[in-house]
Amino acid sequence: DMKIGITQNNVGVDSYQTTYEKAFKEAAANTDGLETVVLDAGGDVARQIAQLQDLIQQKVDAIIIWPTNGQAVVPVVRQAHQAGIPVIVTNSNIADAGQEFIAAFSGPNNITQGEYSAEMMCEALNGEGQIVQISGQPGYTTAIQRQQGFEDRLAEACPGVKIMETQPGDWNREKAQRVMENFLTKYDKIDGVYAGDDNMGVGALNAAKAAGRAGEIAFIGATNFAVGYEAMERGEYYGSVYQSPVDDAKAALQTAIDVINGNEVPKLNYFDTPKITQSNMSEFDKPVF
Amino acid sequence: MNNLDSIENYGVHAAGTPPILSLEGITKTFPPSVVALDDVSFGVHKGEVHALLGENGAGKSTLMKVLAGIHKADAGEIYLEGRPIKMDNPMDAKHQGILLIHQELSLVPEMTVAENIFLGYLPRKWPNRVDWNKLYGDADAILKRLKCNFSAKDKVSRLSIAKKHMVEIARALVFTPKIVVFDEPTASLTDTEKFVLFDVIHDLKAQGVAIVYISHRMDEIFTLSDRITVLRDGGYRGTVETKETDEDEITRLMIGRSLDTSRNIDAAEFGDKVLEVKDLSCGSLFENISFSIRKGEVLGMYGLVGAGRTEIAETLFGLRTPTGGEVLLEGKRLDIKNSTDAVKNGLALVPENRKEQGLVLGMSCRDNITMAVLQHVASGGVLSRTEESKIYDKYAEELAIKSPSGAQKVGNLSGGNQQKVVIGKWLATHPKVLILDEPTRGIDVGSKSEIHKLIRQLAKSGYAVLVISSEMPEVLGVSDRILAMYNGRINGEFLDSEVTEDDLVRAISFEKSSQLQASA
Amino acid sequence: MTTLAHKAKSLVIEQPIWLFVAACIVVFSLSTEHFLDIGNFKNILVQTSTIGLIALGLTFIMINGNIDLSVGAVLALAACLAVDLQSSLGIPLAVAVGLLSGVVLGALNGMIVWKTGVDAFIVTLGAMIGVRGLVFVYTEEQSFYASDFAYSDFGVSSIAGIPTLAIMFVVLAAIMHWVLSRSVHGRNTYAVGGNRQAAIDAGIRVGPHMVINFMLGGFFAALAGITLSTQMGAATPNLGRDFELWAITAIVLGGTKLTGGAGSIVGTFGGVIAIGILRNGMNLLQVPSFYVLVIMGTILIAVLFIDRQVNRNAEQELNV
Amino acid sequence: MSDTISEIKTGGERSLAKKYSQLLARQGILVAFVLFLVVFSIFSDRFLSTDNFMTVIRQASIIGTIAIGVTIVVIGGNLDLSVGSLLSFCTVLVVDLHDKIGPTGAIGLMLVFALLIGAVNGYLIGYLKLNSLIVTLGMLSAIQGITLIYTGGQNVDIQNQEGTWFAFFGRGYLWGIAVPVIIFLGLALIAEFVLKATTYGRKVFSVGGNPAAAVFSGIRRNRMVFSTYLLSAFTTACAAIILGSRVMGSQNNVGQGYELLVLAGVILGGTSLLGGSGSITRTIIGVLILSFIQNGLLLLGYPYYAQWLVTWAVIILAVWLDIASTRGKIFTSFS
Ligand SMILES: Nc1ncnc2c1ncn2[C@@H]1O[C@H](COP(=O)(O)OP(=O)(O)OP(=O)(O)O)[C@@H](O)[C@H]1O
Ligand SMILES: Nc1ncnc2c1ncn2[C@@H]1O[C@H](COP(=O)(O)OP(=O)(O)OP(=O)(O)O)[C@@H](O)[C@H]1O
Ligand SMILES: [Mg+2]
Ligand SMILES: [Mg+2]
Repeated sequence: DMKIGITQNNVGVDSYQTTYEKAFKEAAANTDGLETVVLDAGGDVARQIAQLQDLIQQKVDAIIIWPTNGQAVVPVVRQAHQAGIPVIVTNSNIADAGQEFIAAFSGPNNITQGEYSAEMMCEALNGEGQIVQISGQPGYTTAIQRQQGFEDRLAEACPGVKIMETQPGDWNREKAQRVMENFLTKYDKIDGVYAGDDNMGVGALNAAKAAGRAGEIAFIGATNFAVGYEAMERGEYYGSVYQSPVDDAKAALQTAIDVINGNEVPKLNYFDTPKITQSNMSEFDKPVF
Repeated sequence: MNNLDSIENYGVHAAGTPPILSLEGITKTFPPSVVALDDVSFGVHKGEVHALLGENGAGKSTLMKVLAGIHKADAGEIYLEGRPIKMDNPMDAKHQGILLIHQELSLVPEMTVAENIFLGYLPRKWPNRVDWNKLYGDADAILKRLKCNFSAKDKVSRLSIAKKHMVEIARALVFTPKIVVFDEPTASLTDTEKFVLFDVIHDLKAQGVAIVYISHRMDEIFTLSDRITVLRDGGYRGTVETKETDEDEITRLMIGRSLDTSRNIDAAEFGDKVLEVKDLSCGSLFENISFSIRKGEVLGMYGLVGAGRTEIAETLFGLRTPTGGEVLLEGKRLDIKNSTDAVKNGLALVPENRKEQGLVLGMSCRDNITMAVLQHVASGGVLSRTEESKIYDKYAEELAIKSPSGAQKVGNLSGGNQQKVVIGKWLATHPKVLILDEPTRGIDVGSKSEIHKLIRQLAKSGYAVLVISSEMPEVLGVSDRILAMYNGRINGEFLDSEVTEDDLVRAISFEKSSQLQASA
Repeated sequence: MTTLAHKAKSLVIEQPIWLFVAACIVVFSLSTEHFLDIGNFKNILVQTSTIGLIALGLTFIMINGNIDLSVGAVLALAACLAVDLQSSLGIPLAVAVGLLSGVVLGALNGMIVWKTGVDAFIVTLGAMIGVRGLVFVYTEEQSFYASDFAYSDFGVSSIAGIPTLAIMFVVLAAIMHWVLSRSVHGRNTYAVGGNRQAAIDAGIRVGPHMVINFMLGGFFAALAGITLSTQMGAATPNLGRDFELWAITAIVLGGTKLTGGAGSIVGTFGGVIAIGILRNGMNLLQVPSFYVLVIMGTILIAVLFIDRQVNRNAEQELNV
Repeated sequence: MSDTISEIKTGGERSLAKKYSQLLARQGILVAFVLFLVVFSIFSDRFLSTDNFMTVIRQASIIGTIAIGVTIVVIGGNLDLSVGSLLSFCTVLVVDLHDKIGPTGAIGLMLVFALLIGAVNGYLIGYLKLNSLIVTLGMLSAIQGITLIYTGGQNVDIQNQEGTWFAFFGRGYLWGIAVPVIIFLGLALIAEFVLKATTYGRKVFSVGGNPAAAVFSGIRRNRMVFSTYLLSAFTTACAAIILGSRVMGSQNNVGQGYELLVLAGVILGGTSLLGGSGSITRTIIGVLILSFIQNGLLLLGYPYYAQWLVTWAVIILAVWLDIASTRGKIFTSFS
């Protein structure tokens, strides 16, 4: 019998995490001889640390962590490691300092995702133009990595596209809509918008449509949501990065089981997160979230 | 006034020796424009009890707060033993040996009696530790001297109001101060405690302490004081030797005219019973209260503080749930669950604490007066300014409320006028029964006699009136009939025309009177 | 014997929270296997120490009749300073700077409350927003991490088998309890909160007194930030969001009145432990996080209600 | 004699200073507001345009609409911190129900639930007399949990965004003015009228100014307090309709933190947290100031967190000014 504990970042803040949790529980239920402890940190680092300590205390066989912050959980991951419990990091990786204490990472590569978005932007604008960026919640790893991947790749692949300004949208569609409204007032010419996820991207799209300027702007997001997929269908949204929370959850669970069973697993298990644009979207199912 | 007279008399030179303390030319303004004190001078001698008198708002408390370092005067000097002193805060005053016993309770409810007595200078041990043994030892000694029957370790919040005032008074005995100011110390004391206080004052006086004594009660002033200084409208009006003056002169100094003190009770024609109370009880607060009031009658309810009179009024008014008995209004049984029902049924209660229960101090006089009749000054829920003003104007005139306008904040009026606003609020409801609880507490002689006249007029015009009071002259002055309360029960009923002061005193204090006899 | 029973009774009446703690312990120990482990209690103490430390200082401020909503932001600032500066200043000095920042911000809040007369709720609501702004200005949205594991080793260290942070929390709670109940400053804290005007009239220097308590509050918030960052070996600008609400909740559960003048460290300790046990127990029971929110909210209101029922004096009360 | 003379004398000297200080006291917030607009328009050419102003006011309308209800609660002497969670709940509910039972039913049902929650607040605070800060804090958490339980944590969306008249509330225009602005200002107008000119409003002020005196005058305190929470739930529900229609979707935490922004606006408007005073007009100005600070700083190119620092200073200065002018002194006098 195996017992696996998982502490997630912030279930309920968006559909991705919720769908992930559902998929994880489903997958766990379908595995014989597996007991799980499913916890949620509610976005609070301190609470996540407490939950890890509780899991260590319960002497589970493996811990899966979706870090609220890649740096702040390192010491407690180290604690688990020292207690002899293997730790699998899911979705977004922890800081380099913690790498020696984890058994494996499983999840998307957020830096690559940012790079993909940069490439799509470049393509959409033919290498020329000025854009704005709406980033995720400040201080969160996913947000930071996507922004970093996007900016670095854009500068390298597409020096003709300028980021005029970056403001956070806090993963919140309404906030992103407000931010975009202000951008629209401030800049007469906006050629593209990069949003840290589709939820915020659609918020920006809403604002541009209301201002009657949606036609002249290319919208590119990440983590393709159903709303983003539909907007693409309508031809209003250029592209995004397809990332399935179901794949994410299953990969994490499988990695954990492999680690417990003593199977060899690579340290970094990236699952595939392809670009999705209006031209290739028929190859993908509409996201369920 | 005759200024020359005052200046000669203001006390610095009067007794030959220089006063231990003198205040000269004190002026104090409160923003935006209240001139509370205007060029007031005043002096006290060692071993003297100096009474300070004046109407409400005359500036007595303010002057004493300047003396105690609580307020800073805009102009003027304070001399202690001939030297000018500077005080920036209450601690400075205490270091100089000046102590103020406040008019309003200045206690911390959740702390013990001892901690309250020593508030601001708890005895300490290294490092910053409270020396509990010394604290409670000293406090017990003081309480013993005050003949208090509660412990220094009791929480103040559990004490009765009179005992709380004794705690306040106990502060005077912590050190032997040079000057003690008592600001209306007896307003809430029972006779027993009052006499203890007088003993303390005599002791202090014998030790050479200078005492300033503020009170609205003339009898106390004349038994205690050596000299009397009168303030009016923030100005100095004169100092007189107590032996050489009488109430009439003092009153004239205070309010600028003589008082008509005739009892002025008409041989009234009473109508039908309006209110009838049968066996009303409320837990341990009061039991089996029965009485009735007729149209045009003033029923006085006399007793010591804590006798349960306020609770009866509150119960009648639906603010407490009775545990037994019934109330009939014009022969019909009343079922009053809350104050809204009470107002609907034609009851009115002028509560004993006007600032806390009677008025919204931040609102205008007009808005306060219409507070209980909002539905009459509105159509479809929308208020009519003109209707409101009409009501305000009517009662402002009828009650002679002194206010610049209806828009004036009620908190800016003097105590007497505030009380009139509360009365006006209830007259506007055209009640059948008007209950007044301590209608003149803390109100000066002038306003007091106006309110008394008003009560008589109201009865004459057909109201049934219940007046609750702890002051014998008041009950005797306004009532047609008097109920004496003792410890939650009615202990006697008297017709005003037949009652003597002795009867009343005995009826409200069985045990008290036997104690007095024993100690005498 | 009777006095002991009497004391126990008065503890229950004055601080019904301990009754609640006892009830939680019984329920959780019957329903989950790991709850009664010694290790679990160590965990609970460590986990509650952050909110607990904040609550120690905040209790003084609240008994004073004030409130400090900025403690969460101050915690973040201190943590960020202590972690970021240790590479250049060394750990002790960086920690000192972090603590100092809390004390200074506390003094600032206190001075504003004293001198302007603006209500502490408003002053510290402003500071809560503004200090968080300071944190972001300072960090430029980045997280910092301690390159030296010695820093985070402190967070997981123990003395005689008991976690250092737990010991620290308990010892500081004991000291603050002593200060509040035995020292002149502590007694004056009640006086100022119970009747500010009386305290002023009695010559207590109410202004400086309140400033000192705000500084204490700032100090403890900063200390909580630092102990939290030793558990993380890192500091993030979002650290401590909502902590002020949890600390206030714990303090109120512990019987401190929002109007001031009443309260105790023992009660606050009970409130903090109650929240800690509740969270821990629900983790062990795997209560879904959505339900945890509902349960915590309901319990907060329920305890307030029970406290009122226990402490009210029906006879003295008017039907208002 | 002498006292009247001295009164006149001091009165004369003070009258000019008094006039100014009173003007500043009454209109200080307005002065500050105008000052802000002037400074921002000097430094940013984009700021002073009809478009920008309309954008800012439209953005402010959600917070502003909630602030109307909260102002009434605060005048009644209480606090409401649950509005942020309630906004999330209502938005999620109305958006989710839209596709299931149509816009009319969705709005109706959502209003019923919002008022139900308002009634719970009102019952606990008005009738059981529990402390409003703690009760609404508990409700903040509980409502958030209920929202999450309802959706299971999923975002909710409206599928047919173009074809529903529900879009009118958040995206429509009437007489060239954005509908959210009309809703916001319309509700404000009504609320100001109700507060200032009706018996209901007068009772709210009395209850907030002195609960005991109100009760002693036959006003039902518990009922009044109860009703103020119904009103704040109602305006929050209106804000949710605007928000849901504007975004055509909702996350479970969309209202997180709104309670503090709303409270900041109310405080900035000079409504005393002690109850018994305040006005909707000033709350609107307070909310607009916060919005213009945010917008102005953003146009000037400052990072978004700069607005937090400015907000800090503005809140304290505004309230200080207010207090100082009624006190007649800049600093308190106790030591
Ligand atoms: N803190 C204050 N702010 C503004 N006005 C004040 C203040 N304190 C007193 N006043 C005003 O100063 C005047 C004098 O008040 P004071 O309390 O000294 O009167 P008093 O003679 O003690 O009256 P009473 O017999 O009612 O106690 C009054 O008009 C009062 O309203
Ligand atoms: N312990 C106390 N602390 C503060 N105020 C008190 C206390 N006890 C009574 N009072 C106040 O003193 C006044 C009268 O006291 P209490 O209510 O005990 O007497 P009562 O039954 O109203 O007596 P009375 O017959 O004088 O009306 C009321 O204003 C009451 O609120
Ligand atoms: Mg006085
Ligand atoms: Mg009474």
